[in-house]
Amino acid sequence: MSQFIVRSGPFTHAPTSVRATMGLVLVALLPATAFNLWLFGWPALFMFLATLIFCLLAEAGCLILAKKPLMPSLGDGSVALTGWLLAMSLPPWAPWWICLLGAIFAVVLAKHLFGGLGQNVFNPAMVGRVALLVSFPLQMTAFVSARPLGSAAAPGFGQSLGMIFGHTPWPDQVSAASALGYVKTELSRGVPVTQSMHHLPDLMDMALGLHPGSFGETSALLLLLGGLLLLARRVITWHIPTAVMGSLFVLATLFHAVDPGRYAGGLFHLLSGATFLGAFFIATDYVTSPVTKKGQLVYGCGVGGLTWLIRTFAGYPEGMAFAVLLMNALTPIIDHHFRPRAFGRTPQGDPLPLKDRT
Amino acid sequence: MKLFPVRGGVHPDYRKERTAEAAIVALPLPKALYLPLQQHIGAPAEAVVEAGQRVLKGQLLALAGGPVSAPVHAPTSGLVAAIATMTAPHPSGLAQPTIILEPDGREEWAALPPPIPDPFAADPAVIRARVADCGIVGMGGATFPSAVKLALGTEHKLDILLLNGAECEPYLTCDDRLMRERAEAVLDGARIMAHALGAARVVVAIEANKPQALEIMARAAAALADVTVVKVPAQYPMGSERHLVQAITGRETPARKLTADLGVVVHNVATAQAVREAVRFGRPLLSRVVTVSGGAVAHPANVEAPLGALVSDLVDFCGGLTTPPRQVVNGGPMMGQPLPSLAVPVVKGMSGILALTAAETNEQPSEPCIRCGTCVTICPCGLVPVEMAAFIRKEDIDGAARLGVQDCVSCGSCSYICPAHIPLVHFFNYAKGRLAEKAREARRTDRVRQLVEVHNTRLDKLAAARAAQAAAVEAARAEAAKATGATGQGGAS
Amino acid sequence: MLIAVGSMALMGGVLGGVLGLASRYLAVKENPLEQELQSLLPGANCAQCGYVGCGQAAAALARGEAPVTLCPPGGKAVAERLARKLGVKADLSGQVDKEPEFALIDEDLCIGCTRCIRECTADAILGAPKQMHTVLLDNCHGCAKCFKVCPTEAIKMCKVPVTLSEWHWDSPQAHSGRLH
Amino acid sequence: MMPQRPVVHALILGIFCLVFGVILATTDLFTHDTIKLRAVEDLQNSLTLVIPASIHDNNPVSDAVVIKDGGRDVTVYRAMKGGTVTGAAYAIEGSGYGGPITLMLGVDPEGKILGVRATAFHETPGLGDRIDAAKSDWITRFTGLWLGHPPADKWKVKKDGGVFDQFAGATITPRGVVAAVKNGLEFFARHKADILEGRR
Amino acid sequence: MSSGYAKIFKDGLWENNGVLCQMLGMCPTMAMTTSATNGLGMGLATLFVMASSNLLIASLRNYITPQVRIPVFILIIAAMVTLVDMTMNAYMHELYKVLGLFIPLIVSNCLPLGRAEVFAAKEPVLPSFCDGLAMGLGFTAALTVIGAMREITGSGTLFADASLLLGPAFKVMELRLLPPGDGVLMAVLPPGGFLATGLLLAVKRMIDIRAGKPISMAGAHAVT
Amino acid sequence: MQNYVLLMVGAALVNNVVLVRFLGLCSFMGVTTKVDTATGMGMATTFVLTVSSVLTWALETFLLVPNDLTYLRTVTFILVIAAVVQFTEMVVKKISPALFQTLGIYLPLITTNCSVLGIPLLNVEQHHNFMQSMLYGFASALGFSLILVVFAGLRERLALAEVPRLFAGPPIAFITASLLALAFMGFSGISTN
Ligand SMILES: Cc1cc2nc3c(=O)[nH]c(=O)nc-3n(C[C@H](O)[C@H](O)[C@H](O)COP(=O)(O)O)c2cc1C
Ligand SMILES: Cc1cc2nc3c(=O)[nH]c(=O)nc-3n(C[C@H](O)[C@H](O)[C@H](O)COP(=O)(O)O)c2cc1C
Ligand SMILES: Cc1cc2nc3c(=O)[nH]c(=O)nc-3n(C[C@H](O)[C@H](O)[C@H](O)COP(=O)(O)O)c2cc1C
Ligand SMILES: Cc1cc2nc3c(=O)[nH]c(=O)nc-3n(C[C@H](O)[C@H](O)[C@H](O)CO)c2cc1C
Ligand code: SF4
Ligand code: SF4
Ligand code: SF4
Ligand code: SF4
Ligand code: FES
Repeated sequence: MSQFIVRSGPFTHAPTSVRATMGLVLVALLPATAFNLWLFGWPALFMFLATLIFCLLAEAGCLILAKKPLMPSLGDGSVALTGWLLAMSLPPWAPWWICLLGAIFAVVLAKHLFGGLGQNVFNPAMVGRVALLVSFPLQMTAFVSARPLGSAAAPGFGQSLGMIFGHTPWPDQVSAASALGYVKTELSRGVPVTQSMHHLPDLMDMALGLHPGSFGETSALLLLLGGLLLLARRVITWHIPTAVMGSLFVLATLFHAVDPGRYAGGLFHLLSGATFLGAFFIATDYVTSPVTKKGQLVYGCGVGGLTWLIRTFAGYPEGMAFAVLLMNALTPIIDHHFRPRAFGRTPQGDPLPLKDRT
Repeated sequence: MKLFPVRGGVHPDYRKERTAEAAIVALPLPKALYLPLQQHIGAPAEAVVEAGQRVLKGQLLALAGGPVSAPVHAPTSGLVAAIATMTAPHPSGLAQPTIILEPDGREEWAALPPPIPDPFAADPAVIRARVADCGIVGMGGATFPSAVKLALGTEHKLDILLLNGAECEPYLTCDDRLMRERAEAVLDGARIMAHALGAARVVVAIEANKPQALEIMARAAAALADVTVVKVPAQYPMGSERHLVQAITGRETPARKLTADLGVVVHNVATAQAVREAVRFGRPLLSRVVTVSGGAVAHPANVEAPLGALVSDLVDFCGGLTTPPRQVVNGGPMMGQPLPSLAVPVVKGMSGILALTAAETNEQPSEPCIRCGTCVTICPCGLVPVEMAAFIRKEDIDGAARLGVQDCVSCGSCSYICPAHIPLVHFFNYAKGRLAEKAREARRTDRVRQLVEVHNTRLDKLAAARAAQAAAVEAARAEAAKATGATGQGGAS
Repeated sequence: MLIAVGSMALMGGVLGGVLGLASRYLAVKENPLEQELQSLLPGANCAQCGYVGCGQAAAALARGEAPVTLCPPGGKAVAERLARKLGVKADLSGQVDKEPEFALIDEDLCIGCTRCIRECTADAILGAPKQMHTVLLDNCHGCAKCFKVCPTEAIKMCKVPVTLSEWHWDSPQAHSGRLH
Repeated sequence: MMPQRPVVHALILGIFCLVFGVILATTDLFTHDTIKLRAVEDLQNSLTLVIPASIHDNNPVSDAVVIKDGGRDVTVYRAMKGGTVTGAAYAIEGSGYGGPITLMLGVDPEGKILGVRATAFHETPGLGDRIDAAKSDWITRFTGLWLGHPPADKWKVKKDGGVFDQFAGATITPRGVVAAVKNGLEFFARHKADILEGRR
Repeated sequence: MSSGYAKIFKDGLWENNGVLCQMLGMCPTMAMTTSATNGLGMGLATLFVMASSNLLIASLRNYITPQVRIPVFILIIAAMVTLVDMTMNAYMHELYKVLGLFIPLIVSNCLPLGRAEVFAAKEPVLPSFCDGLAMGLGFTAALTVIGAMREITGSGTLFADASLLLGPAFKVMELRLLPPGDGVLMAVLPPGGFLATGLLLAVKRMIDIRAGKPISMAGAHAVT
Repeated sequence: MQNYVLLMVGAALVNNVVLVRFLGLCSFMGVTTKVDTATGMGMATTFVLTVSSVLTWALETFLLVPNDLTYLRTVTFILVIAAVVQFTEMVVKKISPALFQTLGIYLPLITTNCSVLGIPLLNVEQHHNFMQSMLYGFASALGFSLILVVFAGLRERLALAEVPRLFAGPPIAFITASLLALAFMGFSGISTN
């Protein structure tokens, strides 16, 4: 009794915790992760584990330097989630040093220099990915076509270990461009979108995840499944995912209708790249997104719109990570402008006028 | 009746089933009663009895200390053992003046004011005076002197007396039981208050999780044309005055205005019953129904306890504690206040005594805010708890005030829901306290400045007067000297 | 060459003239202290002090709202100059807020000399010559002037007690509730 | 402070401007020609990189012709030995990742490349800047090629189905350079007669 | 008085360093530090301009009215910069080809103007000259260090092309620390400039804390 | 028309003055502790940059180029800009104290901001005509204002965060700017011509 009397109420609390929230997100990521582990084989597993472990180590190191207790922060699942999402946004066969640098960018630079959990203004996993992409464009765009575990083409355990941690070269002919990258390259040499589309997996394969891309982003359907779980458990609300995908889809469809040779269609944009991963798991990061629902809608539309803009016009084929970071930067301003209206006050904060009662 | 949506709010685990079926039982008279002089918002009452004096049940012990204050009466007959300072049933644990009464067990009534025969024909002022004399304060928790609130009708045109039977706090069932067991009395009291206020209608709002109360009250109201019983959704904090008014009328009380400005006055059901006792029988407020509950209490119950009984008396009456509680709370778990110990008395606003176990409080060390935004979504006042707390954490109280921390009703929803277990309400209470302190300080400085000015002008005047006097004396002396000089010589002494 | 020099000189002359004219006909009265302070500031107008440029910084200094150590480009030297100008010590960190106090007269010791009454600027002391004095708590602002003049040390300065209605929760970060 | 008349400020600023105007103008007087000369030297230096000294005995800068191509004027510096044109050099522009890339292209009278150098560009260090001869020998691999070798439809980077290496992780820069060089050769082919005969 | 000059230099190099404490002249600090050599070159050019403009301003300060003070100071600085630009172009052409790009930008660098206002406009000639020198040296040092940080991590070299700036004798300074193509490209791109400066500020603060100095947080108080 | 739009997008986003061109960084660091200040500074800079782009275009076209005085470019540009800004400040201060409080107080800060010289010089380098110069100045300033406000928002949040002592204040501001620049790299490669 002595410990808590120094606190004012309430004296009952909902059975929620940071750990439970993060745990649910991890569970929601499981289906897509498992599928892609199968799809991309042993090297992907090593890459995934390496990223996760490096992130945990980086967190531990920072906590020690900051003289903070290790366990609550390491155990609450937030850094595991950062590492997990970082791994999901890396090429499936990225070498260990990419994982290490990514962990440092994400956990040290983007999170702990700002003071740790909850204090950061940019999404750590996306900072990790973008810093890597900008620094190592070559390695970060080296995707592989699917070679399911157990299939003849899949690299073996030892070979995979060598590929991720040593200098074992990749098997021949595995390197492939992502759908967005392919369309962009073709466009840059004058091949219209309508034509390059024929060389891409069909939409069903795209939805299932049978196409080259980052480790965790390919399977739209399984990501959707995880997203629905989060929605059902109220970890996230519909606002951000809907706004992200809606704005992306609407913009892409409109422009596609105007000039199909120049602009890819709405469905293609939804199913390629990190649209589902981003909409459900990344743009929704609590820490770096607005806290109000209206703000979240604006933020989501911004992410979707910028993703389309960057994919369509800028130098990089994929724009989700940049869009998320750009909107992260706008989040304080959005929060400032979309504060809810206080009870009994006008949106400007003055008391409501008293209506004449008759 | 059409209801209007209310924004935000939470659905805590209500745990009302533990006492919902426990009929109100009276507490046997304890060995001593401890009656604090401050059981209400406003100035403390002033004792009018002395140690050693014998008093009768219902006799005035302390007089209201100002226009916003309430008197205290003897809940039973007995001897005033002492007037001493004693720990208040207040989180501060500060001591305050308390009248200690040793009952003699004779329950001898003092001469009570006469009943008002037909309250509905009486002048509202008469009813108000009676309510004031009987020491009735709001029993919904705010303990604001009810007579002051009944005077609202003099300046406002009122339509509705809204009888607050929401009882949205978990655990508490005292209002529920009161409505089920004394429905007629409650409604009678409410109609008296409506008359005093000049309000044409009485609307009784009861949360949907109290079906029996709803049914019984509706039945009791069936014969009364001016009373409507309304089922409001169980959504914490539906019982909050402004939110209830919004749910019933659809109108939002402007900030810094009263619901009376919308033509509605809200009173608690227990207040209504107390008003009836005062008006119909001249009985002052001597006891109240308290829900004694919580996982650590052996036999939770609804106890009608004389004011001044010790919390430990009630707990013992309910079988004592089975385990050491994590927290003993005065009121409900959401808005209640922690009690410094069990050795504090029951006061007029104490609706519940909860001895909660750790499992019930689910209190956990706080973690960093993850900006999940839930607190923003659920805040029924449309505030941004996460940001206000951030400002307060950096001791920027004015920043928090700009975000509207003073609009916070301390409902506790945000702290309840926060996954990081941040004591948000505590932050806001602290900030509100600091702001009030600053305002007091500013008023004080102003007053001192005025005093000093008065003092200085007085001194100046004094000095001027003295100078004038001196000058006059001087002049007189010169005059006199001249006169003596003119007459030749001689001493004017 | 001629064009170069000529056009430069012309530009200079015109611009200088315009500025000169402006400074004469558009002059706005300014607080002389502000101007002096501004002349002590670097004039880099970098806004790192949190004010919009040195002019605003000087105004804030003059109002007493800004510490003399406000200016990073100016460094220690400017802080010292400002401190000298404003007559304050540069290091103000040691200052602590005094808790409010009030005077309490011990009636047993009071000899009714009325010295305290003469000192009190707030008329907070009641009493007449050779009679006991008491302090009106509401009026006393704790200046301790009376305390200093009392010949019998009958006056004590006491902390204002917290009342129930004035008490408030301490910050949850303070971790020091009044209770245990 | 003494109130001053506007004319004082005018005079002060005017005099300062006058003085510094004189100083700068004088400096310009002394340095103007030298600076011009240095610019020419720079040009010559870049020309020697794309036209071997052994094939000419003239100063190509002074034997320049201006060719009208489309709406543009292109200055072509001609290398001559014994009065016959042995080579020509001119600036061409391509577009890279970081903006325009300026190149100097030297060809022999048959349209065979004598040398190419990038003279101004804003490509990313470590990626696109490998077109700089100081960073890699990529740009020197153009030497000896002509429009038919490789065939016109193979004047592309490998990624686009051509014969030229792209840089790892940077395709845009080489693509731009290859296209620019090809354009440069086509320009020569169009205006070969004019250039060789010195018509403008 | 020697201690006075010692203080001027100590201020310029560390205590009140233009980049690390005053946070002025940030533009060249970001733009010209993709390599240590660039930083050094920009620093040296700025050093020259600052010393000479401080000298001129301090000697002429009594003839300048407040109304035209800023235009005159700017004029002096701009003239010095143009002078340097033209002279170097004509007579030190090789060096100019390396530095030429940076030189006009010195005018817009706010550090020279800052020093002109804070020091040269108020102090005698010789100290002003020393202040320009010291601040310039501090600026050069900061730019070189930031340049080195970015160059090492970004391109894996240190003082690449230093011989072009300083002469063939300095070829020995040119180091290669990582195999070509192994750098973290971000370091030489815009984000790297901010990052390196931020880290350097933190390092300076760490050293100051170790030395027991109070830490100053520019502008921090205004936000609370 | 499309050209002008591209020019403006390029100046505001792709080649953002602060994050890519590295101009005006001292103001960027100085005035961004509060959103209100940043907004005011942004508006004032927009005014000055537009005006100075036009003025220097005139200076270049009618004085420097015809008389072969381009070596005086830097001197004359900065002189005119400085004087005009100072003059504007005096005028605003006199005629409208309200306007002075919202805009005027920022004017002295602008003279020491290198974007007011940098943008006109870029105008010359890119051979902009009158309309292009004006739009380029205007759009660059808009980009500057955008970044200023966004960054001020971020810094207001950082002021409430528990940043480690070693990084609190300027260091974390630079690191935040670094991540902002990283995010802006997403726009790189948008072709603006
Ligand atoms: C004239 C008048 C003034 C009132 N002023 C206050 C007040 O200053 N503070 C207060 O808490 N309640 C005041 N009340 C009581 C409120 O109407 C309300 O009953 C009380 O705030 C408790 O409501 P709550 O528990 O929903 O907050 C006042 C009532 C009246 C009639
Ligand atoms: C969050 C909140 C919840 C409340 N819940 C109740 C409630 O359930 N029942 C109730 O009678 N009063 C409740 N109150 C108090 C009412 O606002 C109001 O003060 C009371 O109904 C007035 O009646 P009284 O003056 O008779 O006490 C609540 C107040 C707040 C701020
Ligand atoms: C920071 C950065 C700088 C770049 N610089 C260049 C460059 O200088 N030259 C270039 O061709 N591509 C550059 N790129 C673009 C890509 O590296 C790459 O060229 C583009 O994605 C297409 O190449 P690919 O077909 O080899 O994937 C750069 C990309 C980034 C992230
Ligand atoms: C719904 C949800 C989404 C999240 N998304 C991310 C993410 O995209 N990147 C990340 O680093 N952390 C993410 N986290 C974890 C956590 O918020 C993150 O570690 C903090 O940003 C670190 O301060 C997420 C957490 C939740 C609950
Ligand atoms: S509910 Fe708690 S964790 Fe969520 S935003 Fe509010 S304070 Fe932060
Ligand atoms: S901020 Fe106040 S009103 Fe809002 S939920 Fe929290 S306690 Fe309730
Ligand atoms: S920090 Fe100093 S130089 Fe910068 S504006 Fe403020 S007072 Fe002026
Ligand atoms: S302390 Fe000051 S105000 Fe108080 S009684 Fe003494 S003299 Fe008067
Ligand atoms: S150096 Fe550019 S604004 Fe200071």
